[in-house]
Amino acid sequence: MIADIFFMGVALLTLLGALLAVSLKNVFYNALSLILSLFGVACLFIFLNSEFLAIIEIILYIGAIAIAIIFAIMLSSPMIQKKEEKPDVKKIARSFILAALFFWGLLQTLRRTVWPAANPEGDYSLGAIGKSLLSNQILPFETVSLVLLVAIIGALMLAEKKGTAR
Amino acid sequence: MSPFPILSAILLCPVAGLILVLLTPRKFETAIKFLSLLAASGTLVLSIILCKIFNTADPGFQFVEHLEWIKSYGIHYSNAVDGLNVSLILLTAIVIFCGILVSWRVTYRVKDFFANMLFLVSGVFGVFMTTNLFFFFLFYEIAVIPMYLLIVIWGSTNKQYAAMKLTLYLLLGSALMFAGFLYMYSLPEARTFDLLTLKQNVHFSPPIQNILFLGLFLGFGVLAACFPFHVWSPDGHVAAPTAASMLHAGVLMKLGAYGILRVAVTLLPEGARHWAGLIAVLSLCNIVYGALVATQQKDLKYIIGYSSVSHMGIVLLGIATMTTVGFNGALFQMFAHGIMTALFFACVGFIYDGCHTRMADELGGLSKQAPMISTFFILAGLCGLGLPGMGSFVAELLVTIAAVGTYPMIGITSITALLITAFYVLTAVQKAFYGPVNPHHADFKDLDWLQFVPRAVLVGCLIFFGIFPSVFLNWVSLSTKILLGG
Amino acid sequence: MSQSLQSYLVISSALFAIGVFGLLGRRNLVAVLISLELILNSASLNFLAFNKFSLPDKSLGQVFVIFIIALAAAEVCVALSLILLLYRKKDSINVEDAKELRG
Amino acid sequence: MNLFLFLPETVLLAAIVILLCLTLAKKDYGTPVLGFFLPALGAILVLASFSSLPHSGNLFSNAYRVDPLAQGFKCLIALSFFFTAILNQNRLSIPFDREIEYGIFLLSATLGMMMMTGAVDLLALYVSMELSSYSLYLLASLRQDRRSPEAGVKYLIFGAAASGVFLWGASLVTGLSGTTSLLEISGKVPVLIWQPAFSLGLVFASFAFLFKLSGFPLHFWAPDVYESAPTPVTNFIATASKATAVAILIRFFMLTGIPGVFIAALGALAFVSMTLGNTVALVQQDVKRLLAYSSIAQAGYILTGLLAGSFAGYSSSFFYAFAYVLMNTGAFLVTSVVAKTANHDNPRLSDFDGLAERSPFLALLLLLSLLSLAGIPPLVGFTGKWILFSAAMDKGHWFLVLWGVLNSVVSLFYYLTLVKHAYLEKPVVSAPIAVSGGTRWLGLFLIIGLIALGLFPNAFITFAQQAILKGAAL
Amino acid sequence: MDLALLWTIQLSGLAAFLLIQLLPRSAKKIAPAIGIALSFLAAAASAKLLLDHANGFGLPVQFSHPWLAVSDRAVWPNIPVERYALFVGFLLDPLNLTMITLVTSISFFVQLFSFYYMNEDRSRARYFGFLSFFSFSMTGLVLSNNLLQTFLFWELVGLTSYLLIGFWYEKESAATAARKAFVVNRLADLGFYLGIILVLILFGSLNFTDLKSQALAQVLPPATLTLVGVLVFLGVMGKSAQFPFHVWLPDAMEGPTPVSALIHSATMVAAGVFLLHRAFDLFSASATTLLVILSVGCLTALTGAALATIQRDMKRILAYSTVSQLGLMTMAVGAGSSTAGFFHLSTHAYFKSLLFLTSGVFIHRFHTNDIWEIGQKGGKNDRLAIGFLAFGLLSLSGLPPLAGFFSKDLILEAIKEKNLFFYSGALFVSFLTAYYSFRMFLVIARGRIRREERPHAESRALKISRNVPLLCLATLSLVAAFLGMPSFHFNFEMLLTTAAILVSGGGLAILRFRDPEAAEQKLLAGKTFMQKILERKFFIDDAYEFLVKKVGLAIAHALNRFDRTVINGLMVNETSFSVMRLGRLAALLQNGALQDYLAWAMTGGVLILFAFLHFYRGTP
Repeated sequence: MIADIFFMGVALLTLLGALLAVSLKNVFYNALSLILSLFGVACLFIFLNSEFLAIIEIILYIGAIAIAIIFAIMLSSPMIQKKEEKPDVKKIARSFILAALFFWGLLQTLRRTVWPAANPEGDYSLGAIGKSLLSNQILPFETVSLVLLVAIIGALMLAEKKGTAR
Repeated sequence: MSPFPILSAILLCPVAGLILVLLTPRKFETAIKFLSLLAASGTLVLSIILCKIFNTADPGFQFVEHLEWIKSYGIHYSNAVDGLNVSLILLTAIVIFCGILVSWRVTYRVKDFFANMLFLVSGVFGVFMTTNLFFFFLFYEIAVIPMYLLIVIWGSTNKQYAAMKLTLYLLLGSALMFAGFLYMYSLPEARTFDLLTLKQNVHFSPPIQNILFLGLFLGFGVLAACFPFHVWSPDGHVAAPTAASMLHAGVLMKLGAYGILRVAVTLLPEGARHWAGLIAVLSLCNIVYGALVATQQKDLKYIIGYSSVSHMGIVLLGIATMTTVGFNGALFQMFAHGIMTALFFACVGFIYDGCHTRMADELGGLSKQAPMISTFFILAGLCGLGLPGMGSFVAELLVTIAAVGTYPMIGITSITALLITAFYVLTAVQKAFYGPVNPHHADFKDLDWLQFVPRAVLVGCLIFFGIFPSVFLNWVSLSTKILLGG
Repeated sequence: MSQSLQSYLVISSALFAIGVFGLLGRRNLVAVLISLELILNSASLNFLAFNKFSLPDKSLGQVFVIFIIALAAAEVCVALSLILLLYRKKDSINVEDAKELRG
Repeated sequence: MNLFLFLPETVLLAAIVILLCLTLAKKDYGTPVLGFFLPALGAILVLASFSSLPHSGNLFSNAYRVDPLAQGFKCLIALSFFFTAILNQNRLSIPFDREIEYGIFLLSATLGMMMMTGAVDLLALYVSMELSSYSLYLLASLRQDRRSPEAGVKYLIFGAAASGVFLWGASLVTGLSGTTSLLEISGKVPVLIWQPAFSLGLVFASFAFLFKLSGFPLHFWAPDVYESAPTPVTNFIATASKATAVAILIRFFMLTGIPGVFIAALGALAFVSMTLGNTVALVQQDVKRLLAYSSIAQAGYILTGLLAGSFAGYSSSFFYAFAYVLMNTGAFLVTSVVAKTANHDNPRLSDFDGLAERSPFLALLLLLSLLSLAGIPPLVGFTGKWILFSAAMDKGHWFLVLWGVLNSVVSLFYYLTLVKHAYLEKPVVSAPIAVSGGTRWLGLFLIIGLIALGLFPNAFITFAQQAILKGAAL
Repeated sequence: MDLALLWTIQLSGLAAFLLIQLLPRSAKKIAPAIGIALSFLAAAASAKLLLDHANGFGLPVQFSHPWLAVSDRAVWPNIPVERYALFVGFLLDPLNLTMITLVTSISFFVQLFSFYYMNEDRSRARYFGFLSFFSFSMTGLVLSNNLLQTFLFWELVGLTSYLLIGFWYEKESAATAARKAFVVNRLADLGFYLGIILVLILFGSLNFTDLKSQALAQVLPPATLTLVGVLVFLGVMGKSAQFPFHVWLPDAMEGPTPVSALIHSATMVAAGVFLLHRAFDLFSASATTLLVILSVGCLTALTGAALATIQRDMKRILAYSTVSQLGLMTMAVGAGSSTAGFFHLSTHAYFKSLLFLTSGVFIHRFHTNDIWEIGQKGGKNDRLAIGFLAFGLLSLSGLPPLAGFFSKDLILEAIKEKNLFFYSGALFVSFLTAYYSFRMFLVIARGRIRREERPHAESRALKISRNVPLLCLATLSLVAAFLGMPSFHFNFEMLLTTAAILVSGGGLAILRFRDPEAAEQKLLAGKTFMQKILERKFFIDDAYEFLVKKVGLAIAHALNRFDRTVINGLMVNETSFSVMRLGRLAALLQNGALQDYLAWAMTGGVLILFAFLHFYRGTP
């Protein structure tokens, strides 16, 4: 029961954070709200028996991604100084309607689906994850390293100021 | 399979010519011309041989050639002739032979020109001889694109517009064909594009016949310049260079009518009967409307262009009668009109080259300066107005007989075109060839012998088949009987 | 509202929808990027929810999410540098200022 | 493990490593890498792909499948890479000092695509898709002008959103089927298909692939990216990426089937793709943009074949993808030469003026490629379209077929407009265009390929059919 | 069998034509010799045939060869297939033996005369070629054994007529007249053509030997018979210049005069009447048809004669006179006596061609067609010509015992038996004929000579070629009456009537034109209402012009506009423009704004989602 209330709180926190992250005018606040939301997600991960993932979420997402975003915002200081102009009502209405419709559609789909009986028993351990990564999922595991490599080279290349056309 | 694949040989002549021309360096223009002429003569000789050895007593396909091509799709390279196409192969050979000779004076991008001509004519031959719908379509489109290039590069008078219109229009028509062919193939009992197999194995139910026939008719009708899809044709004729106009009006337009007979009527006889009335009405529009509009034209090529619309109406009317006489007449008209318009364009092209105008009003008195070319033009005009002794008289007679027998009112109304045609042909003749000599064109020179030959050949054909029509009818009549299930 | 599969799915749908809203509605490219992160998170949440409630192999969902997070990091990395580059060229990170390629 | 099963990928990995090492060197090896290394590697890659063609098997705990379908598409991607490597000779807007990076991204993108064709696991598929995507995002923003990052950002955000949708779909599919392996999912489809969430998952996942295929409504990035990217990159995106999309859609549809409602939806999307692509292309002046819209239209044609969902539909889509690579490369090859001659990497229609006089060979290549794109016989595009549409017709999609053919007529208008510029208009500069050896040989190869495959497609069609048959067998 | 002779007659013209065409340019001057020689050959051959016939050679002779099969059971299931073959062949019977003699002989004389007349023309070769081709076509027409072949040559003579009227094509008027002749004939021929087709479809045979009244009546209902008869008669009306198709004939005088003599008076225009006689059963099978023929003939005769009275142009007078005479012949046929009509045809042919050739002599010498001018330039000084003119005109006005008298007499008798109303019309025509004949003669012969032109010195050959034909034609027109007279019974009443009419008509002319100068002055001073109407040719040409220009060409113009604006503009161009516009519109989607793109994509996704939900609505 308490877990449920706590769960509801976390869920609300997540969604609130998400809402703030997309609706606050200041990008900096957006980033901070994102952290809030991600934190909520991490908590939810714990509810889902995936503590490792929760940690990764916090370290990687909050610790790296969100911070990178904040850094980016800070680095380019004019980016925050330049305030968004007046909110474009049409655009917001459009996105709201589309998002709402989409949400409603998803809910309907979920409602009409017969879900399998819950089966939470199993091996959630880090060991199992590691084993899986190095056996079944070796191909994605190797590939993702390449992706990261490409991303890093790319990011470096783009950030570098050189580059002259032939 | 006959020991010597004469049909493929006819087809391969221009193809071989094309390859040789492409391989010849650009600067050897005369060599290119002679190569093309050689290829054209080759097909002509082979076509004449084909007509000679064609067995008029056999109503079915002869000289059948068959080669697996894309087996899993029921696509074979198969050629054959019967009464429907033997004459058209001959027609194509004659027109390309004359076309090459007429183009002897081309000087701009000679190599490309002759390559395009040969490519075009390969497509036309292919359409006429194949019995597989895939190849029918393939060759058909092969014939369209060189026409675009011929018009756009060597053409005149609004050529870009006309070329684009012609190409898009023809391909629009072919789109309907394409869908129709694929639909036939998709039927479970069909699974082949082979015409004969389709005819034997597949019975299309009446509603399907009706819809399919309409689609195919519209597709082919565009090519046959059926009213109201005719406007591409006069514009195209006008813009095209001489030889292209000859091929275009002489042969290309016949592809449509041939397709109606070969594919639509053969496979969908019930559909044909269902829509025959509509076709008759449209063809009447073609005949009378085309002729009336022709009276208003100033440009000689436009006059001929609209007269082609009118004359193709006679072909369609013949088909619409759904009688052997009508079919015979339609086929005859296809042949006669092919030769006749080729002659027309050969003459107008020559005049345009010399006088740099085709406006009837701006010419005048050409008979005095250039009696030969005017004689040829007048002969073509006389054929156009259905003078007895010329091929198209017999054709029109047969069609009119059939039409008066089946659709009396339409048949009778269609006869008025003879009057209108006489009017505009003679008016054009009077303006361009009679009257005082126009000093602007004082240095216009008459035909030399090289230019005389192709036109004389065409006139010879017109008169020969006008006097001995049974030579032609012997070719076709058994096959047209079969077409009607006789 | 209890901890059932459905409630997780509803939460993640909501997260997805909020992400879509931001993706379509925000003009600041960084905010757009933030919205994209929300969408990816909603997918992660989905995976883990299924992981708990229905997947036989409890490591599968977790592994998948690890990859999602890793790739999200890569994505943010590339995206941020692109946004910075854009900022450098155009002096703006407003989506609506990036409208030169059109028509 | 049979080396041949992973040969092309190994070659690529090795090449990436070599290039990585080169980046560390002080000296700039850009020019030799692009001028010699990549074409040579392309040739090796093509050879490797073709030599591994007959092999089949499953790798990496059944996450990676090597079968004629995958191998065939790998050959296609290898060819496309090879073509792009040769096109590099005419590169114009790739910065001097980023040529090695360019090479790396090209290689990693190729690797990602190849892996996509073989991946039969949602996770592997996702990761390899991202590998190719990120590489392409970076390739697309290589250019150093004002607009380049804009294209990159658009491409990336669009792509990331598509991945989000894919992931959502994948999560639903995985959740309900309990596995990420497509092969296993395939067995469960008949039962699960009645679960809305499962079908929705499939729909979401395949919908996201439309992004790669640049089909409506996920095509919007294409014109902007095609325009802004350096021409060789555009060619690579237009050919390899699209071929991969076809491969993955074939794989996906073949293994999971297409939910009935999605067939109708795909039909509508194909309809709009064709119409939109062709009509908008009519009003384009920038040739690369024009080709982008043309590729959107082509996506519509391919979708028409795919949504037939039949053996014939898949095999003809395979054939058409091959044809598409050939003819599009032809068009881009000429575009790249023209761009180089005009010294401006966004050649406009008027830059093609008088091409026939300046280089009859290129004009011919352009003519044939464009006509093939328009589906004019006897070129390969025609044959491809014929069997593609005949497959759709078999399933009763007569309206789409008719519309498709009508659309190709419309498309002929802008193709012919380009042809007209090449053949009719007078050039501003009439100096002959120098065509480098590689370009010439590639052009010749393409011309022969376009005609030969158009006229004698039997062998290839048979191969495609075999590939589909074997690919469908679990 | 004398088919060889027939072939000779038939082909000599064609041979001459081809030979002349093949002559090298340097040898073109022998063209007249070829033409004359071969036409002589034809004339001789037909004379031989005539002699043979007189010696008991059995007629008719038929030769027939299938030409073209048009059988189709699908259309005409009830009629035996073999009947639907179209044939080519000869049918020689006494009727066309006469005609062929007439044609070949006149053709020969005219060719001979042309040598004189066209001596100075540089296109002589072309002229003789066409003339020979005309002989070929005309003999073909006459010898033909079926309607279709008749039609075939019918058109060919029309063609040669066109070519010869427009022989001096540099003259605008000649070219226009030629076109007018062809088109008007075409208009009439449409009926003929249709008639033939109807006969073929409904009756099954076109051979003259099959077209018998009884056979026709068995197969065809009376209304159809009338229709077919009238349709075929339409063709006759065109060729034989019957009202209202007569308008082309006076204009046809733009051609060289010998051509007018041969084609436009003696032979071709008579082909219609010949056909009426030839296929008389086709017309006589229906009384209505005959009545139509009679009325048309009467109207034609009256119109022609009335218009002839005011013409100044010598050839035009003769042309209208021809129209009027053709009307009389047609009347005869309409009255049921095709023999009388045909008889008049043969006599008329000789004296009218004589008249034309005579006028040719005048024109050649005085370079004018105007009778007053001829008179003033000394027309009466050419004694020989004046003599022939008088002879011809008297024959025309029916002075006994000249040829015209007998034939006209027969016609009048036939009409009188049939219908008194038309009889009075015919009498009035005779009156007018006498009037304009005398008028013409008087104006030429009594003109006060103002500026006399001396004749050129002419070579002997030229003189022969001028005088021999005239003489021979004059002789023949006398002889022909006696030779060809079908049956003559002396009718005193008729003689009296004719004489009275001749006297009154001639008298009136003498009264008014004894002094041509004064008459001209009077004419110039003021025109009566009647004269004005006559000068406007009863407004028939105006009506035609109105129909062609204000109706026909206006429709064509409207259709042309329709073609350009509606079909080409709206249907074709606008369609493509619309596609273009659609493209421009759709290009607006690609507005560069990333989020609009995303929104569209999302909209697509949402739509698919909803379609999806709709599809799965059944499941819980």
